[in-house]
Amino acid sequence: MSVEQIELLNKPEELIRLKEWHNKICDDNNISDKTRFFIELVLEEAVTNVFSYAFEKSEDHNFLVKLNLTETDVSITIQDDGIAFNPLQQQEPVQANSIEDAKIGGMGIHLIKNYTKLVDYFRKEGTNNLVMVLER
Amino acid sequence: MSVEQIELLNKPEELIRLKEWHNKICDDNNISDKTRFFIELVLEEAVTNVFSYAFEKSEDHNFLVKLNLTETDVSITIQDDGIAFNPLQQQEPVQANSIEDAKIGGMGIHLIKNYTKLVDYFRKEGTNNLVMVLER
Amino acid sequence: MEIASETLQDTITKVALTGRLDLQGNQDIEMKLTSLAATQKAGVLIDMSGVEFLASIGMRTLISNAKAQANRGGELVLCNLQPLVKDVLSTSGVDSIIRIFEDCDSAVADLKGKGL
Amino acid sequence: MEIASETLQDTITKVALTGRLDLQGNQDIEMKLTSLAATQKAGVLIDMSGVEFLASIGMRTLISNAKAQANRGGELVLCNLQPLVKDVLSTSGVDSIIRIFEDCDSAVADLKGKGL
Ligand SMILES: Nc1ncnc2c1ncn2[C@@H]1O[C@H](COP(=O)(O)OP(=O)(O)O)[C@@H](O)[C@H]1O
Ligand SMILES: Nc1ncnc2c1ncn2[C@@H]1O[C@H](COP(=O)(O)OP(=O)(O)O)[C@@H](O)[C@H]1O
Repeated sequence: MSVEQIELLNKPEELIRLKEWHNKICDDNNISDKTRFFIELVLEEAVTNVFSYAFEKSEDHNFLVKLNLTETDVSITIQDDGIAFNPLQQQEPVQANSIEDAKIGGMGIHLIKNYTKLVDYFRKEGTNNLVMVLER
Repeated sequence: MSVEQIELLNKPEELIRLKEWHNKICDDNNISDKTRFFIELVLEEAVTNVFSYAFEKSEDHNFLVKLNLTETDVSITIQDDGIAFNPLQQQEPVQANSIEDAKIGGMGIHLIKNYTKLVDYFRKEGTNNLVMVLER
Repeated sequence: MEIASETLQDTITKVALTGRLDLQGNQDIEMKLTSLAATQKAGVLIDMSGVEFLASIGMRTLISNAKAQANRGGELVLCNLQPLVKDVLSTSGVDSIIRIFEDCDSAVADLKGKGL
Repeated sequence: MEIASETLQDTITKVALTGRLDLQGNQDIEMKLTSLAATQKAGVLIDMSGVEFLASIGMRTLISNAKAQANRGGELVLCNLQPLVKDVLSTSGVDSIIRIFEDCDSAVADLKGKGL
């Protein structure tokens, strides 16, 4: 079992550092290409939401990403002190019938729910904690 | 008279350095807020086009921005070794009648033409040279 | 850039933008603005009083949100523009596809009058 | 990311994307893709064979260009998707609003058949 943690700043450039970090962990632990793809996907969706919605832009905030590997699972936790937001309470997007009706955006949380076997959210001591568990 | 020059890489992050550079020049030369606004506008439009269209993304390219202040004028030259492109030959955008018909984008060169008293373009030794002159 | 929102008279979404709407500023607010202004039918009022600079990338975002809102049967309008920002919008012809109000109160009244 | 374009059979714009269509990759190609794919009526074919990764930001760009092209009376379609990228698109329902072809030749034939 391996537990890793990285602290990021609420700036999109940090995604580069995040990517290097989880790529290295995946290398070290022989994670399959397919699992990597979905780790990167749910991480990018969740972290982009933290950048985009959680904070006032002029303020620097740190937030934490934890990655926990067991023999069967990959468990990711994102902890931020942004505004309280429970993605599990977000309505599912409505499927458009045509390109004219299609909405721009609104797919991130849907993707997270779809590519995880478990998503959990809790608020603790002024922080949002989003837990996403994927099949290893 | 003052002549300044900065070398940039074809990456959007470089706009931050560019901004610091021309702000300092404007400070040192008592440029009015209005002139600054339009210097920044035409620079951002032209340089964004270099990032977006001039190069293959995987290649690093340097390009030059020169700023030349006389008593009456601000003359800006952008020199890049990207694909040959003459903005003066670009068609003027068509005015849409409604938000439904409106096109996304296509305004940068129009703004450059509008807020300069002279725009010139020439190709020289494999480089694009865009000259934009504003009233000081 | 900063982006803040409030609901006026129960139905109008007012979004206040503050800062420089250049490439970087646009990246700061683009996702949140779309989320606030374009995901359901509404009268959307963008208070531009704090916007000191506007480049074409920012106009892209304003236009695409105004388009999305029009598609839903709502309307996105702007109010309270600084003079140079207003000049850039009219030079680009944006003022003939997105309505611009001098002050935000009259914009709210107008949107209300249209049943939004 | 890289973006390259060519004209097929005189009228179809084929755009090949290569790399990872994440936040950074999207920034690399967004403006150029819009310029190629959404500024005039056309059949637009996006060759996705080189796209190894796709996040929702990339879907935004594909959808907004497809929308803009549909508004002009043209159509934007995708071809040659890698399996996981295809999976993300169908999980998001994008495959029911943007047509996806197995191979690019049949996409060209189809667009031609529609008079594009
Ligand atoms: N961390 C967050 N804090 C506050 N609001 C959020 C957060 N994450 C998401 N949201 C809200 O949920 C909406 C849906 O998010 P998502 O499914 O990721 O799609 P998108 O970001 O493309 O809109 C967002 O538009 C935003 O309004
Ligand atoms: N440096 C360049 N190299 C190649 N093509 C360019 C360059 N600058 C602009 N273009 C082309 O000219 C078009 C119009 O540019 P512009 O008026 O700045 O609007 P936008 O970039 O929003 O499309 C672009 O869409 C692109 O096709």
